[in-house]
Amino acid sequence: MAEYYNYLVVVLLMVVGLYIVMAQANLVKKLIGLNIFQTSVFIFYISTAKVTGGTAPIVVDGAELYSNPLPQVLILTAIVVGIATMALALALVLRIKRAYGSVEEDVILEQDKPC
Amino acid sequence: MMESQLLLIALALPLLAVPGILLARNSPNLREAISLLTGVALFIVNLCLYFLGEDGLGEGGVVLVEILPRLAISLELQPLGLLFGLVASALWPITTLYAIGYMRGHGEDNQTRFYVFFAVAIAAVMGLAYAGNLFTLFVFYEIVTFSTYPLVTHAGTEKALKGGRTYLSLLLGTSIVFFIPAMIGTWFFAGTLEFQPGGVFGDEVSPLVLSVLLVLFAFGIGKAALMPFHRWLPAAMVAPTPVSALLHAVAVVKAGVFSVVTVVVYIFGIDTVAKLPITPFLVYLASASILLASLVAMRQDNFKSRLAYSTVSQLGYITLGAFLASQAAIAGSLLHIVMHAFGKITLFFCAGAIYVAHHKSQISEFDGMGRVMPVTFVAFTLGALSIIGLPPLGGVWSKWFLMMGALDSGYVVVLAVLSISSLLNIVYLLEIPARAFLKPAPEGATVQEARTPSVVAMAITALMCVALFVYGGDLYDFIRSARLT
Amino acid sequence: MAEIVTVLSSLCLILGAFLIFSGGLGVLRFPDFFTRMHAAGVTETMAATLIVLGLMLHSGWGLPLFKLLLILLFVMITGPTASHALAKSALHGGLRPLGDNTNNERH
Amino acid sequence: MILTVVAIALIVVMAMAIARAFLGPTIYDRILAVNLFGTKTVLLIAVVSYIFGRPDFLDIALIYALINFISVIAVLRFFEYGSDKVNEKVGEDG
Amino acid sequence: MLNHLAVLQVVVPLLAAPACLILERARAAWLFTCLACLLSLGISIALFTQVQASGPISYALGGWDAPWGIEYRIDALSAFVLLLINMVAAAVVIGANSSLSAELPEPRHSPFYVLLLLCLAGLLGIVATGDAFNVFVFLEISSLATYALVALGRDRRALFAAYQYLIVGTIGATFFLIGIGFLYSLTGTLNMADLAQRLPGLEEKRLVAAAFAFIVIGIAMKLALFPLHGWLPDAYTQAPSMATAFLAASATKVMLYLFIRMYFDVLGHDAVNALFPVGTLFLVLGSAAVLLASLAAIRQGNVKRIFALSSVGQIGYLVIGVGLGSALGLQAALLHLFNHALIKAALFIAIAAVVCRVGGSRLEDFRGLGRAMPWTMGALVIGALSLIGVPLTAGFVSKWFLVLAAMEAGMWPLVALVLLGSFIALFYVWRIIEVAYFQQREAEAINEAPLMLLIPLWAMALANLYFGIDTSLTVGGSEQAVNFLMGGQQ
Amino acid sequence: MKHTVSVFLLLASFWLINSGYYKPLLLSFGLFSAIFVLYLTHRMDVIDHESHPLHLFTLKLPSYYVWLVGQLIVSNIDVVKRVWSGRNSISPCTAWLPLSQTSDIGRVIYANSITLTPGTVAMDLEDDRVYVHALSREGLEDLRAGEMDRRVRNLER
Ligand code: NA
Ligand code: NA
Repeated sequence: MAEYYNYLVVVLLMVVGLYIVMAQANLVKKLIGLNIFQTSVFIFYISTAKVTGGTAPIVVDGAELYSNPLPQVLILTAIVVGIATMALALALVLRIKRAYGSVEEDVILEQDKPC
Repeated sequence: MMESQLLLIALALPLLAVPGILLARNSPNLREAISLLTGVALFIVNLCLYFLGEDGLGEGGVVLVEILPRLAISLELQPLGLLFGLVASALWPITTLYAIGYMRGHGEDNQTRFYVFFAVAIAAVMGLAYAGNLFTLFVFYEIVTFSTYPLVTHAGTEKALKGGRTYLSLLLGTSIVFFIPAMIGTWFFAGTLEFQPGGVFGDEVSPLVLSVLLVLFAFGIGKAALMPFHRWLPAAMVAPTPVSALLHAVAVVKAGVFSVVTVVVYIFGIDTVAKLPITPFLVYLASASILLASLVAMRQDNFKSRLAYSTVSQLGYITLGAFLASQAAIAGSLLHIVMHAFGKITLFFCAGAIYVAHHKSQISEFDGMGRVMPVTFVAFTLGALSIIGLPPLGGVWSKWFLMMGALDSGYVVVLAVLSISSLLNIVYLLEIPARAFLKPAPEGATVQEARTPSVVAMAITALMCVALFVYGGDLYDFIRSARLT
Repeated sequence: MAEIVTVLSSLCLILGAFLIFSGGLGVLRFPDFFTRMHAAGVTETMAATLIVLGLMLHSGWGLPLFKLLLILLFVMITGPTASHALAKSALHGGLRPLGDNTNNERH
Repeated sequence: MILTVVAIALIVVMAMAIARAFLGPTIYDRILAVNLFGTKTVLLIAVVSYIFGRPDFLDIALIYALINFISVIAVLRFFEYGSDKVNEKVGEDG
Repeated sequence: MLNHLAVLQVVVPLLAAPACLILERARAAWLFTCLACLLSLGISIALFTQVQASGPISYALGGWDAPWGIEYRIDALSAFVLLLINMVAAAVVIGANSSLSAELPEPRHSPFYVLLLLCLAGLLGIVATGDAFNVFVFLEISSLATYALVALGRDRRALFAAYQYLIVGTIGATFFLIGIGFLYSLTGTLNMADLAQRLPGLEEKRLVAAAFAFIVIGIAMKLALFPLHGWLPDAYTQAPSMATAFLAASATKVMLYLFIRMYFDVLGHDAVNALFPVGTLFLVLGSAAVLLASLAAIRQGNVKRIFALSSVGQIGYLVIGVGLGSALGLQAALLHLFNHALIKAALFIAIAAVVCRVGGSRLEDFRGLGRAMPWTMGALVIGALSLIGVPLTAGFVSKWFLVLAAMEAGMWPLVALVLLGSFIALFYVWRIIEVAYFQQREAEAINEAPLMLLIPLWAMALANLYFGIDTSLTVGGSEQAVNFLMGGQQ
Repeated sequence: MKHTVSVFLLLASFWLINSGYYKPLLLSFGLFSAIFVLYLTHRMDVIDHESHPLHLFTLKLPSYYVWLVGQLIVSNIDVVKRVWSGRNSISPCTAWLPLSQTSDIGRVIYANSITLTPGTVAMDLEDDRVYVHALSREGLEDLRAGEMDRRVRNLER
């Protein structure tokens, strides 16, 4: 069971993240949940990339065995994508706050209810 | 190769009239002249097809466009199509003539739109009549629906709109939900949609599948107004009379029943239908349609809605003939297409004339009108007798052969149905001339017929009913000569 | 000579670990925010220095030595600044330190 | 071996910081805890890089120290002016 | 130059986007974007003919051969979709200037074009690339551009619509990432062609099933497949009209392409169905989409929302086609993918024209437009008829194949459902036509839409008719794609 | 000009320590970035005696640092003792202490030195006084004695 603990962490974070996205009415907290959810996927990729006995995949003389660099590189891109999404989302939240005066989903929906 | 040219001309002619009508929209006489001339020319083209086609029946197909491999829009000369084409092309000019009197008398606005869509509808009817395969028939069947919708909602009032909504939802609805699966089912089980006397299905296709497809076709061809999908016909009463004439006699319903007969003859094959387990139920359905519609017609006080339900009933005759699936029955139903066309159009012309001349639309108001509009009511009587099926009017032939067909196929009960419905016809049709001639005329009433073009049109069609009695035999021989099996 | 260095390094590290732990304990046990700050201060100053020193001795001459120095320098400069900012913000936020007998007239 | 002990000590203290973050009655206790957690992470990364024998990880430790310091200052600035005032500031030049 | 076409297809719009940023003036940005889109269209035509002539094109990005480097594979399926996307993009961009001048303030035109180009680059990238992770990256590029496009809408509700779309879209894309992560951990490769070869050999089945589940759900969210369609109506209603026209006609289509690529090509639909009756699931969800979305569309008061919900319904048809799992079913799906793009492009550009003149897309805004804007409404009617599936329109061809495929699978209730869908479509379409042609307009006189909008509008309307009559390109193209996809398996 | 040179040297050393690769290409990158940062800082007009108090780098500074480290050790031990001993080991108190530095940099060094040594924190700073919180009264009194204040003041001169 010991060597599966990383998957437990991944699943835990994934579920926590999704729960926050669904349960939270505050738009910023939803984004925090989304970020946690994304992080869980990153951890999955990187933890599966680990080669027992392999060191970090940066070439250093004196080291023979490295962990698999590919997933780690992929996740670099995924992190960049995640940040871009988060930046756009926060920009939207800022404009929503200015337009509706609140970042609570129910308050926003209330204001848009067709009269 | 003459046929293919003629077929193309038959299709193109009415379409060519459309720009003509549009250009002449602010000089009504020229505009109506174009319609009339094109109508007459079209009739001549159909006549040429009739004489020329004596031997060439079945060849000379012309492919307009190929949508998918083995699925094309193509025209072909078939005896059934020719018959329908002749009737439609004959009645178009007559109806136009009548429309001139009616439209001007009644002061209808945007008449150009009426003549334009009328021409498009006729073109679609030509395409349908001379369709080379089921797909082409379906395409023009849909175009008839779309081109007649603006006519039904001509008045543009909320009532017209509501009528149009029922009209479209039922016609388009039945075609989408029943006709398309039937057609695609045929393509799936038979591999082709080309018309073949004796049917396209191989022996391996199970009767159950064929029965289902036949039922789908029966309900899918909504224009045949088989109950319970007949509601669109009375709903279309909102349209002005020339449109009702077009609907009931010239194009729409005729397209419906013609398609039913064509499907029975060229898709299933008469013998196949005769043996199908479902056929008896369809026969009883048609019979029910005949009787129920007649009963409802009797209770209608509004003249046009009575005629509408009468049409539903008469269409029942034709579909009944098709489902009886015997040579005589089919011949009978084809004959009835012709008889009913001329008979019913006369009745509608009279209805329109009475409405335009005296703004009377309820039958109870017709007491003593016979003296006021003698020609109209004489014509009406002739038309009514033809529909009832009494000599010396043409209608007798089609009733007669339908009864013979019923006997051949062993449906004795159908005989009863036909005779009862004839009695019912007498009740709800002859009531009108009875009121007009026997009841005392309103005092101070002078003879005041509708406008001459309308009266002339009425007279022609009434006389045609009589002529059809005389030439009924030749027409029957022509139909029997066509290879139907 | 090499043994002395490793002994010294281990000593520094152990001492650093102990200081870190005591600082942490202080942050948990002390009664109010301001007192806890002092406990935290321990971990950021003495303890950090000892651990970094230990690591320096452990790693010996070379580039990492300077990197460790840089880290230590940065922590030592930003530590107090952060604490000052935190304390000031707490005051502005209306937090009253225990034993605040100066009727502190904030203008 | 010693390095592992130090690492464990660091982790324990970080756990204490998280405890304080949960307990800490006031916001400022929580910020103190987070800042404490951050500075200890810097040390942890430094120690771990030597456990794995990869001194080039020290760059990560330095960067983490930078980020941690700036985040604490940013959070304090937010509380310093109160949440609505910040938006007004943003509102003006937004 | 010619052999670099595959990567140029993506690079051209990708580079054009930042370049367009420099051009502040709306007109200059518009002309530049038109040029970029036409160039991109040219490339897709060249690619299509090249694939027709000499089979699939493989292009190793940066010279790194597959499976290590990123390989761009343009096969019959991709070429078909690339052509469609570029056609739609060209039509939308040509009409964009006049539509935007009525909807967006001048300074927002240039960003609109930048986002459109980025979205186009993303979508083309998804179709062109042969590398699973590269698909994820392009998926996010196109999605981010789409969220921003939706947020450009005038009404404040556009902001919230964009936000919700972002949340759902990001979760979808991340699910997709998890899915390909599982596949990578199993096979050690991310190249889709390579994956297709390695997966069948594995005895480990559960992880493949889990991977596919994540991929399907992820794409379903992006595809707005019922019940995960919540975000689409708001996003399409609030976005600028031309953005909706582009998205409705391309974004969901590319997502379906991805769906097909994964289900048929990479994982092999037999293999997946052996693990889990996925086909039935698609049929059920597709049917639910067709019925419920179309019914919901009838009650809407805003025409954009009507056709947005109609899109959700039509996506149901696409998924039904895929769910049948037969060659005919797949071909029906591909055909409808193409035809539905044309339908929705025509409809939404028509709405853009109406919004351009009347200022709103509520049902009341359409009153009397039959007479006031005859050309716009004419095109809308053609699009509507094609949506219902009237013969001689592109929609009919898709219905023909879909019903035939359902019959071939012996699923008669499905046949009824497919046709019931278009019957329901008849109702919500006719509501609009009745308002436009039978109700009078009391408000001020409206003149016809500007010419630059009518040209692309009628190009799409006529395309609906052309591909309803001459089906050689669509049926031929889809047949080739199906043989490629199905051929590989049997 | 002095300050610019000191900034450049600081940046260069920072680059060299962190880089570890001394190939010509990389070194040129380093040079370029240092120059670019110099340009930026000049534009921001922050290079002056305040950001780079070179005038302090006299002999007195090391001796102050040595003393400060001593203080650091003492105060650390004091706080640790209080942490481990019983309940009432601490007597938190606050006070405004006078400060005698003349220049801002002097005041900052003094305040930072107070905060650096655990047990005392400079919570607020004004021209002539600093508000200090101390863990214990003794700590406060030690500070009040002014030893640190005196040492920082003569650093300034
Ligand atoms: Na102190
Ligand atoms: Na301190």
